[in-house]
Amino acid sequence: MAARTAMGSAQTRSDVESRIEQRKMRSAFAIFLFSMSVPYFMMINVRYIMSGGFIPPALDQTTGAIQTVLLVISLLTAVAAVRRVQQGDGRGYKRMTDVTLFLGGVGTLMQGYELWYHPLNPMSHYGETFLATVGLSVVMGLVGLLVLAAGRERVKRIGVTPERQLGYELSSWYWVFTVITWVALYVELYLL
Amino acid sequence: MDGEDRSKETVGSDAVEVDWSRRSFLIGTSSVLAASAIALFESSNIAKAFSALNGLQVDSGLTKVYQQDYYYIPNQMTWRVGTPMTLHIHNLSPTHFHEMQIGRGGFQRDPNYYTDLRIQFNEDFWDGVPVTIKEEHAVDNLVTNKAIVTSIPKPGPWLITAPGNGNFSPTLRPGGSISLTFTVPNKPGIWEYGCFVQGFIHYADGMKGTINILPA
Amino acid sequence: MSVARIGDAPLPLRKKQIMPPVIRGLLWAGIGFLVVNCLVAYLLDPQYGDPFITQPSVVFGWIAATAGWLLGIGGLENVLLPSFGITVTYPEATGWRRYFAYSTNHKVIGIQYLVSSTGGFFIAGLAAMLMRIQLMGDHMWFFPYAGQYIETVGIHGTIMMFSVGTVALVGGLGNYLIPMMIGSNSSAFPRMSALSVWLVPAGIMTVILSPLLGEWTTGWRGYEPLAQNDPNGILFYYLGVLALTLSSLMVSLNLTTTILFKRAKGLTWNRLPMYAWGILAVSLLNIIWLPEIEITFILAVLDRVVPLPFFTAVGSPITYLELFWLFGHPEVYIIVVPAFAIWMEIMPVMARKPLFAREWGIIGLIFVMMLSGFVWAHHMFTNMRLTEMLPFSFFTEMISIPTGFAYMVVIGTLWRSRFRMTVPSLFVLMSMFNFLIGGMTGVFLADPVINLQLHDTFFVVAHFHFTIIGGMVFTWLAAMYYWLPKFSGRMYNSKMGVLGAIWVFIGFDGAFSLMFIQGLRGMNRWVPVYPPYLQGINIVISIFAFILGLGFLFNLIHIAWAMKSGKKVQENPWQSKTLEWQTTSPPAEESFAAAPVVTGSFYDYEDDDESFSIPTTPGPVSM
Amino acid sequence: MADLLIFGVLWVVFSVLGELGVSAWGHNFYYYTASTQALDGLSASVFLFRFLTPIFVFVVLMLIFIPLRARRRSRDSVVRGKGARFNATYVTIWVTLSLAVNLLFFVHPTTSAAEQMFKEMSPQAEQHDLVVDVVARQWQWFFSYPQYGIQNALNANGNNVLYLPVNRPVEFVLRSYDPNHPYAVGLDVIHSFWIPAFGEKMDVIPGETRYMVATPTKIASTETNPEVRVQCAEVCGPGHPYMYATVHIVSDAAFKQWVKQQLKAGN
Repeated sequence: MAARTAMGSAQTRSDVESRIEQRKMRSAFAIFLFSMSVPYFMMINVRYIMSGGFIPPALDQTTGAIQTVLLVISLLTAVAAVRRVQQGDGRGYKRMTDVTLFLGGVGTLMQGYELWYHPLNPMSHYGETFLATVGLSVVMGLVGLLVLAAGRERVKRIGVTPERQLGYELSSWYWVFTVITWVALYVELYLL
Repeated sequence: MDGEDRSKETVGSDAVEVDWSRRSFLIGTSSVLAASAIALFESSNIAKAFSALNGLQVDSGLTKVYQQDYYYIPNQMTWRVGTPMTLHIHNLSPTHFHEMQIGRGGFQRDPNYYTDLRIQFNEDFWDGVPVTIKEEHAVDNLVTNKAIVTSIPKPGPWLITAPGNGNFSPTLRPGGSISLTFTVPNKPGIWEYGCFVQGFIHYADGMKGTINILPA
Repeated sequence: MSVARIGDAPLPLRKKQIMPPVIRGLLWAGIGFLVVNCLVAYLLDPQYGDPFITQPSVVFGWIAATAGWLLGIGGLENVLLPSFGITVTYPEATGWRRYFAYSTNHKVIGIQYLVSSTGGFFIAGLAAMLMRIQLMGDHMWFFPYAGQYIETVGIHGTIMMFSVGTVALVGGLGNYLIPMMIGSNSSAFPRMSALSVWLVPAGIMTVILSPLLGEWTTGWRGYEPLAQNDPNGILFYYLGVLALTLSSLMVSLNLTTTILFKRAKGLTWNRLPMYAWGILAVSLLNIIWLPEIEITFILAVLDRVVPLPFFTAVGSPITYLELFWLFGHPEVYIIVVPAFAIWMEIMPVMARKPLFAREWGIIGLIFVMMLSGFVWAHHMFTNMRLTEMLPFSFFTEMISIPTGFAYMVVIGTLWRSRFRMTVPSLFVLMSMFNFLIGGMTGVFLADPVINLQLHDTFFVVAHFHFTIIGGMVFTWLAAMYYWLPKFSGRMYNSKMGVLGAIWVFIGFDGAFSLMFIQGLRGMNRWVPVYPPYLQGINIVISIFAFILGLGFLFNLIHIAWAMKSGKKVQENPWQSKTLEWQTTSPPAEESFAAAPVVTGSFYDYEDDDESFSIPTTPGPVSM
Repeated sequence: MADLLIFGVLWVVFSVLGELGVSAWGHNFYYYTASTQALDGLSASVFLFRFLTPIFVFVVLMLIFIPLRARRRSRDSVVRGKGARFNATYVTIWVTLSLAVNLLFFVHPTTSAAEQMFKEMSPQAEQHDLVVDVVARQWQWFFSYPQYGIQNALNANGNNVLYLPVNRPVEFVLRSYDPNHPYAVGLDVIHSFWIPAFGEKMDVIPGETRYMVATPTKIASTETNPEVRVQCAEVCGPGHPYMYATVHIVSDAAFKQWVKQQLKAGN
């Protein structure tokens, strides 16, 4: 990324070149996400090793469902924010990201609530995997929120240019990744 | 994944000559390295120097001894003959049992094939000493040996008064504690205390301390 | 940095005195630790008896300290604030200072990694020397307590594995060389690696200071459920290794992207240098397995801090072993795969011959990488079900086939060549010899029935030291001598280099080949006391080990001396064709003034005579 | 061609020397064997040694011979090497041979010896075995003989001791818990039950029961040969080095005598 600025601004280069550059960055981001998905695979495995398919009746299904719905809506707004930024609409991006931040923040708070006031015995095999898995999701969610907040602040301060567009896009995509992994974890922890 | 590198762009118009002093760098880094080396290898000597600075502090009344894996806090104490004491022993280890024997006069040894393990002290400090158990929590067992023990809490099967079970030793489960009230008997001199549980390994791994008992 | 705008009168420079970044990082780390530790220990989670440090407080304190360290070293102005769109001018250091600060230059980062690794190597080596002193007696005599000895073993192994083995050839040489080898002036994410490099000293310091929290006795593996039983020092093991693996993970993300997307024009997959192939294979291993072990370690920390019963005696202790070795065996290939690649990089240059059967060498690297995920359970033959043994035994034996391809390629390259016996080539030959012994003894260990006797004895210790020191450290030395003119524009002293090589070889082979015998005679691992009949052989091993330690020190001093005041040499003293040699030595700030274009293979030496031609169109550099 | 010939001769000579060395020293690989299982492992090792010797000699000789033969002398005018960049015969032979050798190893010592071991551990084979319950705790071994009613075998000094009759298969039942504090599961860690002279070891896992079968073949004891000892092989805390017990392999009659003496002592 720094190399790009070193080579000069976007105006002096052809569109093709910048598109190739963007494709490179997207592929690198995909590798990053691939690496980041390993912990989730592991936690899903660990749950089946530890407690099989058991789901305790004490589990708070309602809170889980509500936070999942909130997060899925925030995923949609994050995708909408990407649309906006691709059209060069910085204000739209900021608005959409605000919604994402709010919904994502509430969803993550609810996860944190579940973590703190869990109805499960942490010494039980399901309880331990539940806590660790939700904890992983909360930490990743907090990172995602931080990245989103950074993108929002940045767009407020500097605005969107074709040069900077990718950073905004990727921060939103990272949130999309966080939500998708949570949905997978939700299905695995609450339903299967 | 944020994309941009702006700090460089603005530097050009706002040129600053960086200057961080070589001396502060060298002093800072080398003192950190020295501090870590000292922390690793000399911490016990420094602790000794500090306790020497404090001078001789004679314990009396409530004295707390914490047990950890595998050491005591404190690992040295000073008592005076005739002082009334309440020794509160607390096992802070989350996993391990610990005991506290006090004695001197060398060790009974384990005559095994190739190691030299110490089983317990030859001379038991508590021989003939009247001791009152004021409170107990999660005590695994208390071997009374030749001490004269009265217990305020209801004694359970953990109180082992039968002879032949070794020296006086309260063994605490993880998180357990016990308070022993007694008057320091007329046995002045240097005494040692130690933990000999789990095949005597705790003592072999440094779980020990000394008591200097001053004459009255 | 002094900048003058062209056409203007030079601006008066504002002088600004700032705190050295390293000092500021340390300060912020200390403040972060104190504040957060006290906050947790006294306010959020007070515990009986008011201990200053509790398990939760030290974990959160460590996180704050690491964050403070990274921000203080320059992360605040260069990464955190810019990502929020706040522009701050934080001047970039120049000269020697930039090695002690945040720098986005991949060559500076490479050197920073190498120095950290070397520091870790000698710290862990000192630990090994202390162990060998203790082992000269059959009872406790040097260390006061057995636990301290076992902890020293753990610190030695941990630092060697995670700050030297996985770092030196990947983070160090990889960061320095890979962008140059593929004709690029920078790596893909220079700011990420500018920060990741500072996680290495943080991780090393964490592991070294772990005794302050209490001795831990699990060896380099953090074995459960023993780790749950040990005093608190194990927390710093987990956290320190977390920092070190995180650093390696970032290096791998960076180098993979660099190799995939920043290659020069004309540098097709068919022409990609072997070392880049090696780094690619290693990076894929890192990208898959490092997150895996990091999560395992986080679960282990949660086991102690929350506590959860994942891996305790009432949980599932075997699951930890499975998860650890699932990473643990790829880890040893993370260490040696770049070494194989360096053999294949150095040998054709020294042999003046095309690399023999290049495709097979690449196939070997790739298959080693893939098979390494199927062999982990051979570390667990003593605790697994009988029926599960044979598949793992099968894959373990099969992995020697792709490993052998590296030998096939090098031997084929050497055959009927014009071989230059230089210090790097000597080290490579020694490395191949030692790794061969490591591999052959591995055949015995792959056999379950023999493994049940040899497992957890010094036979295993000797075996993996032959693969890791033999495979990786000897190759690291070869690489340091080979690329020394690149780093510094100077040459080592041949006689001293040969002396260093032979010195290390004698010390190493003497010490570790005797360990095979010792293990067969019943010396088990992690013991400071042992039956008296083993004392004689232990004393001999210790003497060889001291020779080895001094030998490494000798090589370090020689390399440092040669870098500073060795004889000056021309830019490409080996007449190598790979791209990193087509620049000035030492390279300029921007390695290539114009982007190079590759027009031929790097390993074609057969058509040349004395006048040697460069297969690239290097642009303005050579004009 | 001359190179190839010289190399071939050297290879044969050194391989033969190596094989002679294996014949002379190979039976000593385990140093001391006191069980059939150790002998099985030893014969597997010797087989591997026999096959690995020529391979080892081949590669080492290559690493020494080629650099010496191909070394560039200062008077050389030609700096380039002459060899090919690919030689199908060489690569084919190398790949085929390494595949063949590894498959052979997998079939012969690995699978065959493992099958043998599985057979010894099968329930049918164990019917007449002596059963020894082994309990590992931090940092001590306890042995009990349920068939004879011995709760905790001790010697005169009060140390745990293992007595075994010679030539009778023994089934060790391995568990890890603290018999003095059976309610304190937090103390359980992994140990590894190893008698070096028996040529095998088995981990002792908390919460699980593992088995190990051995048939002692020699009358020996820790005093006569220290390789006949129970040793913990998996690190288990600061007491790990001290976690061992003495072993006595005795005649049947002496074993019966010992059982009587233990029962009399109330162990």
